[in-house]
Amino acid sequence: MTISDFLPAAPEISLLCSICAVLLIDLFISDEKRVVTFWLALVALLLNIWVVVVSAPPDPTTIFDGSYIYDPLSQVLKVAATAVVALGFFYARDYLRQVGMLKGEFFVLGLFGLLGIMIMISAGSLLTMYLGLETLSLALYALVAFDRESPQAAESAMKYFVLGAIASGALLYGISWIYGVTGSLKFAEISQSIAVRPELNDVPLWFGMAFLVVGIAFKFGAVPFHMWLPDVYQGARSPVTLYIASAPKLAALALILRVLVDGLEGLHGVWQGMVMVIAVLSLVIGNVVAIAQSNIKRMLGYSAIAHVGFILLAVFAGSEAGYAASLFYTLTYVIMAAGAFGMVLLLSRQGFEAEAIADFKGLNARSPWFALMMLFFMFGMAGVPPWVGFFAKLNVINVVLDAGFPGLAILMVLASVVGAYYYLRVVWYMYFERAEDKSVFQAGRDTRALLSLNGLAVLALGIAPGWLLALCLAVIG
Amino acid sequence: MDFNENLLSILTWLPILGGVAVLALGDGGDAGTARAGQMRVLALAVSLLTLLFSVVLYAGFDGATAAMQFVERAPWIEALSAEYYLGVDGISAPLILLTAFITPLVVIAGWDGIKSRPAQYFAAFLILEGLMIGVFCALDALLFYVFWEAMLVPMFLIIGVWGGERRIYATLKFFLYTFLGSVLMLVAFVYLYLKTGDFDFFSFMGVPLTLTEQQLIFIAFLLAFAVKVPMWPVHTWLPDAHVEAPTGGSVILAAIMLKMGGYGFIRLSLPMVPDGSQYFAGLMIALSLIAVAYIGLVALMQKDMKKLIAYSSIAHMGFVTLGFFIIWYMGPGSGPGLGMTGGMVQMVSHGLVSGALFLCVGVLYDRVHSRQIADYGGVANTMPIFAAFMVLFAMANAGLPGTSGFVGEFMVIIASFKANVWFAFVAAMTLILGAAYTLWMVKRVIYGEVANKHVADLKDLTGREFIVLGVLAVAVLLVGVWPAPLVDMMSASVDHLVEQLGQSKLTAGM
Amino acid sequence: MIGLYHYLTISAILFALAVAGIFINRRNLIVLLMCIELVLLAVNFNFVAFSRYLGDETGQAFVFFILTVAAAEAAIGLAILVVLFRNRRSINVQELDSMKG
Amino acid sequence: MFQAILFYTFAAVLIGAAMGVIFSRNPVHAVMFLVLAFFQSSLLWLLAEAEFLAIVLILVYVGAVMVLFLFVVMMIDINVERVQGGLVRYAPLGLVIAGLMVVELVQLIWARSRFEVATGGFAATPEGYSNTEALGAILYTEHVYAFEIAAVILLLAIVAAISLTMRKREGLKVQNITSQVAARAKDRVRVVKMEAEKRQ
Amino acid sequence: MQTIHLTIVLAPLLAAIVAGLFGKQIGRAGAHWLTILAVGLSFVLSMVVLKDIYWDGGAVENYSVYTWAVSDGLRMEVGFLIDRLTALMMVVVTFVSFMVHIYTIGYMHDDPGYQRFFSYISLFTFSMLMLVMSNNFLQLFFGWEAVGLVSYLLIGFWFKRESAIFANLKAFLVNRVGDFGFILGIAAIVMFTNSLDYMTVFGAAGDIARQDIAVFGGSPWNAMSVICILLFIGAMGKSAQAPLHVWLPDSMEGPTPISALIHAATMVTAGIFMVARMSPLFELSETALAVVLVIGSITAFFMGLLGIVQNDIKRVVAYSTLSQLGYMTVALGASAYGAAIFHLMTHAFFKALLFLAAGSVIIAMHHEQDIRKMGGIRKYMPITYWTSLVGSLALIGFPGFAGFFSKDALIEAVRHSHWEGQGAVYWIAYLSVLLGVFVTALYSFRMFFLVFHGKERMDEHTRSHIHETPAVVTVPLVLLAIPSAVIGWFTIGPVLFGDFFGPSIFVLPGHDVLAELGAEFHGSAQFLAHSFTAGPAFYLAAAGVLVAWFLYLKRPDLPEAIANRMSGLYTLLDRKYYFDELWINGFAAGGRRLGRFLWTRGDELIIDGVLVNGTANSVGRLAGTLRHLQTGYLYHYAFAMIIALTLFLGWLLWLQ
Repeated sequence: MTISDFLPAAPEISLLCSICAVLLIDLFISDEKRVVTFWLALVALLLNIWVVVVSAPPDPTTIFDGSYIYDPLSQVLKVAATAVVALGFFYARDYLRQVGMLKGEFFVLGLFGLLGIMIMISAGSLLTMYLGLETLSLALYALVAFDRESPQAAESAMKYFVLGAIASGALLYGISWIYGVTGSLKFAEISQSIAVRPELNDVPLWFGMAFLVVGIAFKFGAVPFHMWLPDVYQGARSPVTLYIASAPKLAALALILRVLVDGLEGLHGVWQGMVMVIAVLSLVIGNVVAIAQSNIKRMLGYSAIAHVGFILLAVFAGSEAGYAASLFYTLTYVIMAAGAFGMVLLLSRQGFEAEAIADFKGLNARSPWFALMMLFFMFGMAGVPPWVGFFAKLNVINVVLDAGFPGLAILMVLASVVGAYYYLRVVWYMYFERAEDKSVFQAGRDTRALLSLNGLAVLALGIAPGWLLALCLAVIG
Repeated sequence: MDFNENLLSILTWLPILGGVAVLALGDGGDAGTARAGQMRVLALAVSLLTLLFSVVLYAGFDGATAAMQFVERAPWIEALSAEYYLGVDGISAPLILLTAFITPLVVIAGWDGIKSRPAQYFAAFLILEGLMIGVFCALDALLFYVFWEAMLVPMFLIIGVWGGERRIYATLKFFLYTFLGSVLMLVAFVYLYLKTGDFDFFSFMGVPLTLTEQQLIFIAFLLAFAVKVPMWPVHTWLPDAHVEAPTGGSVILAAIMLKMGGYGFIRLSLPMVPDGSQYFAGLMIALSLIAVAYIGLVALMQKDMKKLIAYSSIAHMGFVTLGFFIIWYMGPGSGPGLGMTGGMVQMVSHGLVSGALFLCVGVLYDRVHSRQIADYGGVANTMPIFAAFMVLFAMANAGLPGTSGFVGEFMVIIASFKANVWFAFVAAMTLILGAAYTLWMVKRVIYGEVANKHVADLKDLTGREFIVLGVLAVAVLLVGVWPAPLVDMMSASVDHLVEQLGQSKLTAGM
Repeated sequence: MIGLYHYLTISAILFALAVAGIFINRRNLIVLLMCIELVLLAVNFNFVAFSRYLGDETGQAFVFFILTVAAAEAAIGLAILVVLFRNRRSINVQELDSMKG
Repeated sequence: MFQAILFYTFAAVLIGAAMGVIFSRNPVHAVMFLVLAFFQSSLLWLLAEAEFLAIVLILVYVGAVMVLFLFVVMMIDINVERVQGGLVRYAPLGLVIAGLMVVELVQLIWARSRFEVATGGFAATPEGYSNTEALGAILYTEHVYAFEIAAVILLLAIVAAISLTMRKREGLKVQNITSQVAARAKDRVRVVKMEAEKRQ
Repeated sequence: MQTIHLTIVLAPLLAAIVAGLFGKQIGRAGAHWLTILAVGLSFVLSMVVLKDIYWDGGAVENYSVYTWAVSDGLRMEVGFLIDRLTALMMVVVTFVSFMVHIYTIGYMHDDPGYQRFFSYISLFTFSMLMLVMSNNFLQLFFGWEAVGLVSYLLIGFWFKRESAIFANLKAFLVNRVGDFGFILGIAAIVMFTNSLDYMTVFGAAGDIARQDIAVFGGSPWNAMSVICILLFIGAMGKSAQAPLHVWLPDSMEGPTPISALIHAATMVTAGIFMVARMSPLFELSETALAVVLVIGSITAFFMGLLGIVQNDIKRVVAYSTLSQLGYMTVALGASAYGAAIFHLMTHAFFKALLFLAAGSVIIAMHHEQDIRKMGGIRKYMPITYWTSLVGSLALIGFPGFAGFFSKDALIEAVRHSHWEGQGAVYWIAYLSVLLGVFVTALYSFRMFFLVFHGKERMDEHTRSHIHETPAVVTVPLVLLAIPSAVIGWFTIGPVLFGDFFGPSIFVLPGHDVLAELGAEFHGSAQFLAHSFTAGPAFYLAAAGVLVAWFLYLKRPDLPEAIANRMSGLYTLLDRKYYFDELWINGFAAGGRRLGRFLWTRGDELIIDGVLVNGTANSVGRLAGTLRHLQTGYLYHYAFAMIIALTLFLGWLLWLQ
């Protein structure tokens, strides 16, 4: 083993180094200059993207005895995750400064979370997957509780922690059974032994798989393992919610693709049923309950549950096109979610959290441009063309129909009609109601530009979704 | 210059880009600023330019062929084999002309009636125009769907931002209703896509399908188009939307958006699932006739002018669907194209007439701020010119020969008699009901003694209003007196369609 | 003889007891954290048993990592608990319902 | 046979201790039960010849983690009386579910899984086998990546725990060395010249 | 010739457009000069056409002006068919219209809507000409509806008057009921012939008559009967046949020249004209002819009766018009199309005269229309008096006057129309027309006496101002009185018995009563003499006049006594057989009630309330319910997870 053997893992290695650097430098920065930490973190992220791109070997490879996988999928997911984390940091910066919470820990924990995400994305064995998951989860628990003065934050962190620990417990229990039955933790070997020894496709393995599905569903926030999600979205400070709502979804996608597809593809017929039940419940409960919400973070939380339903249905279809559809959906959803929470952050300031949907009232009068951007995000999420959310849903409908489930396709579209209502409500508040709040935004010019870019991307990707779709198909295939 | 290569793209994107430009340049918040004035002019210029290009389209249009003209084709989403595929034939071209014709009028009509955020208002209409033209041009199902749905957004905002008291209820109802209708169409599209491998309309038309498939696809299409038309019993969004929408919104809604449903039937339902259409033709005819009779009666009782016209629109659109679906009840060689032509002419005519009527109501509303019939009376005393226009359009709405309103109704009634005496019997009731509700409204609004102070204070039409109504009046009369140019545009395509419908698509062995 | 199945059974019982403990306990958050430790213990039993059954040390290595992570998890969990207690002066599970619906 | 007796004894105590954790009203007792459960587990693992882990469990886990628990329990002064109740009402349902899960798992283990179980329990370890050595061997080779990640997790835990709990307490008196050293006389002493008071 | 035709049609149209759009610019005088010149031109050219086709033996012209539209084999054209029937109608229409134009100058002198009025009547002339000159059903329908529109506009000319705008709405809607049948008739024709062209359709008439059409399930009806009855429903609306007559009396709300032009002389005769034009079709359906006959006779007799109890001068004339239209219809039903057209022509003159005379009285009485408030104005208005007398005599068919020839010929035709299988229908028709003569004389002279003779019942102020109307009023009266008096004498021979219409009217040999009569016809004088012996008509008319004289001049107290004695009958007549109640309270109110029901129950309650908002609300309620699953309690969250896990495991273990 030489150092060049580690090259595919260069992103993780370099990111860890960056984290340590940020952690150390942050110690010597006074509170007034804390924004330097932000820039450092940003540099770390940009560096990470660069490393991900340049360190990529020409072909898919595995290192560390198969614990680490490099493939095009991982590259795409890593770039995307890093980019949205950067986006989140950017949106968070002005908010944190205004509320006096601009601390190094936020960025450090965020970077740790990203590291966990990247580990999960490249995980080649259940062990690495678990450790990556824990890295991410622990960072998230801490981030949720990041505002130490907030009882709500602490409460939601506690809920998240306890339920998350149960989910990891279930996941581990499942891993143990899969290990016991197949004798291995590596996806490639698991898949291999199921193929070679068909008699393994039996209840013990199914049980292991069922526990794994619970863990995955929890991470995604799919019904009925979703209960933490609205509370955490609401309880955490908005930058943290943004963080939770975006990049970890990519990790969850990696989790499901690596575990259920790379590892347990042979059990497709079995997990399909479970995934379907979870997906359908998510779709229905998420969309319906979101209607009753008045807190926008909570509403977006339920909406996230509904979107997860779509993602899971794409996976459920079980074809390559289906996995590509889930990848496309997740990527685009993450962009939109980041933007939507970015808007929440933009509206908030010292002493005022723009958490109620009603806080968006009359935004068009205050800032037509950002009202338009929010409109993009909302219609995008609602799946109205020409915004990209439509194509994401279209792909899912496509693969589900192709798999021979017209009933599910119809359920999906009906659910999106129900869902359209609450997105429309935001638009209606922005455009049709009179403004109660007339204050000007305090976010920096760069943040605003980025947010605008984010909104325009949602539109542009919708007008020309072809390349992204092709990319998704390519990296899955 | 020769634009024919990209004419349809120009027609589609010019207004959209114009709208974006207007939106981007902004208005400084209200109608009073110089910037707002410039935006108005810009919006008008863009819409007139679009009209100009539509004239180019008309000039270059070849009515003798049923083939698609001005075709543009480029790859769009290769992974889904979706294409940027535009083209027009005799079915879509008149509707494009109608759209391009109505929009400048709407812009003029909203000239200074819109006090808040005029730039956004005009931008919304321009974008809407482009999207609507896009719907009529698109020959790729996915592209069609994108335009189809995207259209809802500006209309949602138009009603919601510039609408009346209950605008939020109305606009949400409008959006969700139509959204619900169209998503199932999307499922049908995807289903057909999986069968054919691309989203080309012509592939959809060519693919063999079993009867069950056709029935299900028909139902999916039906929901989309029936809501849009709207057909009874999914019509209730329309009166609400119309009542609350600002004048321009009502005009566009009635004049063009409703036509989308009819267009959908004729472009998609009939040729793609002919056997399914045949299976459901009886139902469709029944619903159309209910629209004529039931809605006609309901319209009679309306107290709100816009609501009355809205209901009248539903009844008139009943003729469109009736004209399309009686074909299955007509014997061979009995000229089935007549009903279809009638339905299509009715679409164009209704676009002109209902648009004009909504503009008339808008003229009154701008002055008195009421749409209630009871708040008026004797308007002819103070606004004689307006009254003349209103009576003219009312007569057109009642289907008086010599106006455009007659042409389609006449053809459809004639054709439906061939199909079944009773179809024609119920359809012809519109002669009575249409006249009853329209003229009763005219009687209560236009005629009589000056009813109150508001009416006494009315000022007659301004020059701008006069131009708008005058242009429409000319169009209404022109189509009524000489519909041949319009009918000739359609005839080749209609013949082709009728021929297409004669061939079952059922797979062999079924 | 005592073998794989017995260990698996103990693990199963522990797992079930632990999860039962989590949702029937509505008093003290710390007990919930302890229940989680029990869950992990149950998992460890499985790994040890399978590892021995398979004659493969990977399972035991996994247990090693689980113990590490569990320690980290406990640290963070307890830290959150402390934050919560400072904010609310209570760690009663039944009082954690400020967000719902 | 002797092994079986030991196994069942330890197992029984283990289960009992676990129930104690769940049902005891006083959190301190619960911690103690948990410690007991770990001890029993350790013994059971020893029976299964997983010596290294058995030792680690006691040394690291009981020694560090459980003490941490105890510490927190003691630190947070909880009124035991106030947090009682509610247990009885939901316990039956909870136990039914838990029972169902046990039934499922036990049926899986005993009836549906098809492990080739030697009647003599676990296969005997080869001659000269060192559990610790074997573990060490794979830990630093095959699982080196995981090992590194575990290290990261510990670092993360440190950062997180500190950031969550460390705070500057108001009124806490600490020396600020830098400022003490940097102090200048003119900052501290002000020489004022006062006018003499006029006579009344 | 085609240029002439176009000029005839377009001159009034252009005048109407100019007067309508630029009324302000051209001023009052400009408006009336322009329109009068245009209509005068049309009149002169119509005479040229008539001369050409009758005296100079010009050919029948049938050509298309432009193609309106073509769809799937159905050609829809706009074109002219100029034959003798058309030419005669053109002359009548343009002449009466011309007179009315002139008369209007005086009648509308002070009206602020002067230009508008001229525009309307010119437009009417155009529409009516389009109707009569049409060579196809499409254009026929266009003219049909266009005259209806102008009628609507003119009845409601004084749009401030509630009664006027009610009347015009009513007129339009009742006409629409007729049009409903009419358009179905056209549709039926297209169904069988796939053509709208008269000649094509007439050529295919024999084929149609042999076909059946299934209207009610299994019982097929003869196609031609269905077509003709449907077309006749249209005629009933336009020509105000019972029960679609209700609009005509109310239409008197319009200015009097309109009553003369539209509601007496021209538009209302469109139905008669149409049936005559369609004679090749009607001839082939005896069922249809019987229907025509019965409807006509009912109208002729019963509407006349109503004239007796009316007190509004114009309404009396209006009911008289109804009755006379009934006569014409009866003639149609008896296949005596020529007689119908002949009566139409004479009626146009004398009824226009009567209306204009009534208008003259009204002007003089300062727009008082109640004949009970008139009387003895003979001495103030000699010209009006004498012309009225001519008109009345013509109306009652006093021997020698125009009406005599046409009505007597008509009655004779009915009497001879006793062909096979008509039984009761024949007798109903014949008795109606005979008794109608008496009734006509009674109401005509009742009015005449009440207005011009007897006590002066107007108030002092009015009386002091009564004087003869100006020349623009009286000149048309005189000009109309001349033909009213004499035109019958000259024209009965050629028009009725001289094969004037030639091929434009088709009569089956077995139905040709006029030919039968023609065999006995030896000049007008002989016809005149013959009337005293041929039937009771003359004596009935004389009796009518006498009774009127007795009741209203000799014993003016009697009518009231009779009314009191026979109050039931009187009320029935006074309320016009309750037809208004039937239409307004029955159909119109019923329609509105049904509309309200469908709206509030169907649309608002069921569709919107239950289905649309109901669904939305249920989703909302569901959301409200489901959100309570999210209790906020950690243990419930965990519980959900564990239960789901357990269920999955159970499913895998036991069900998979």
